[in-house]
Amino acid sequence: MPYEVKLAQFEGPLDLLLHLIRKNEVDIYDIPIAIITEQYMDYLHAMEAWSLEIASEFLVMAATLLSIKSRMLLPRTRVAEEEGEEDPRLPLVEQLLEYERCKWAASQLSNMASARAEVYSRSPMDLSPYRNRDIPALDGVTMWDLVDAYRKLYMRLPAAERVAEIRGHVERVEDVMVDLVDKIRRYRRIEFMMLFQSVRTRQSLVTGFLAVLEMIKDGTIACEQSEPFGPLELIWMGD
Amino acid sequence: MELLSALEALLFAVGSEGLDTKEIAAIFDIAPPEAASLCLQLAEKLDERSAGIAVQQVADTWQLVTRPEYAPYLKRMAQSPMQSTLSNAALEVLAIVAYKQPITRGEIEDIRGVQSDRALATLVHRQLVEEKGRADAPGRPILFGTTVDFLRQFGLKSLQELPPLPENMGHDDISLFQLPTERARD
Amino acid sequence: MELLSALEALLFAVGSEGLDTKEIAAIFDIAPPEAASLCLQLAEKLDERSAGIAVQQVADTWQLVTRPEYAPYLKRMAQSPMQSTLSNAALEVLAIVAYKQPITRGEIEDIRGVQSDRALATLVHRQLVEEKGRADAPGRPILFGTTVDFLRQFGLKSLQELPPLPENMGHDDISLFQLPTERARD
Repeated sequence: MPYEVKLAQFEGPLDLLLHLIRKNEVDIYDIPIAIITEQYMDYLHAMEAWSLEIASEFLVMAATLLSIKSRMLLPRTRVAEEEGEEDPRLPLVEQLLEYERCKWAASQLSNMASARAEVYSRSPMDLSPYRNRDIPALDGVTMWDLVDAYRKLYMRLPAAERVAEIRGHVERVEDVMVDLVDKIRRYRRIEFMMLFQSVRTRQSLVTGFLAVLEMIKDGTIACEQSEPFGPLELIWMGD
Repeated sequence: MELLSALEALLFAVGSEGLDTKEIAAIFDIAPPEAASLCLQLAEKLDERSAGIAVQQVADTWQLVTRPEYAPYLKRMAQSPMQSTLSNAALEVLAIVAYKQPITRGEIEDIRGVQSDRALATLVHRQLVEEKGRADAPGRPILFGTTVDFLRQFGLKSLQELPPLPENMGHDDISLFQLPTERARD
Repeated sequence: MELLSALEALLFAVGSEGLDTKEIAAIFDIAPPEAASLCLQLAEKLDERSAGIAVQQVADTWQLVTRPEYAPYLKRMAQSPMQSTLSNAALEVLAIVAYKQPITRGEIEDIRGVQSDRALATLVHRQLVEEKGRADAPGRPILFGTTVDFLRQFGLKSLQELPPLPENMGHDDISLFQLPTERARD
């Protein structure tokens, strides 16, 4: 297994991409998109094989990479070239550079924190012996300010510590596939867009799309398009 | 000499609790008589340079203290007009102490997620919070509780009069996901 | 100079609470710039005699701390000011907030490419990051910025002390596409 245990260590798709770019020693301004996409997909498959949950952001990036790859394959017309059409990789490169700066800054902060941890202070001395007996009464601070302070403290607690864990937005392709199998078998034949009518986020749409691709690949369903740019129809192939 | 400076750092950080000769010897991995002589050397060094602080020996314990001649400045500082309100940090710590007493500083910091020694010191200075013995835990940390002054300032007859904490602390927004039984728990 | 020693005594007494320039000026009855210069003198004096302690400035507050080189001895007995380390995710979010504040959660997530609500919640809880109003955008999302505690915990005098972000992250070697003038800039 070439991926070892590092799989889960990536902070996100950008982190994984930067890792691949570094590992392949390629130019970040001229990413060999086919190679990097292939390796990226390998990682996702490896994660699946290791039953690691793949956050939807990784899938969105997969879709982005595939789209860039397909656009790079399109023959560039002379007109487009003359008009200085943007390299489809450019937005991704800019995002990667920005994220790389963020990682650099994070490591700087980490160093500063460790330096700070080497420095100790001391608790303030009890100065009451130096003080006159009279301590001014609290002004305008009531019992309810105390309760309110407690409430605000509670609000500040990370949600994870407040309630049972809620994993938002983590959708696995397999789980979506199970849903889709149910639906498509019921309808036998259904338009792609109808299937995803209720989907609200781009991530879920991408996950759903990947699930459909997976099902076409294993022959559970077939896909038909009667005319160019016409609606895609998914057809149940099982019994 | 490096050990002298290290000793100064140690005595500074332990604060008013001080360190006894044996503890110092253990930290530096030297014999106790050597540790004691190190403390005396530091005392001398601080005297020589007429520092603001001095080494004080009480029984077998060593600690750093401010030099008596600077007491007038400390007095001035202690008496500089105290604000009649509490900072948010102090209020938060006071709320925790009031509802969870007796409680150690470490436990307060666990709840708040941040260092709380300064806020706690303010509350002790204001005599709203005081030491209530020591916890039966490693290091025997100090337990804090509220004072009689606290009750007076907040117009309470007793701690029983503290308003009960609201059942669900203002996170209605996420309560959809809570089961009724879970809600009842807090 | 007597004031220097008095200042040392004062800073020793307040410990982690620290004193700001104005407070010191008031206690000594001098002008704030003089107070600040006094603090710097004390810092120098402690450096010269390689004391175990040093003067540290955070925002406008002065305090005494131990010198980092004695950390190994202190680790044996004291609690470090940085209680627990932050996760990589939290550090990344903190870095973005520190450099790009004020910033919304959405903008943070755009840069990182992943959901960041948890990491952000941790930072808010640890009072390294706080709300700084709302953006003038649809939905009026919350703007986040760093706190004074952030400066304190990371030993910074001000945000200006953050190391400047590198323009291009070591990709010089492949700058075929960069014009010479562009290269000269960094």
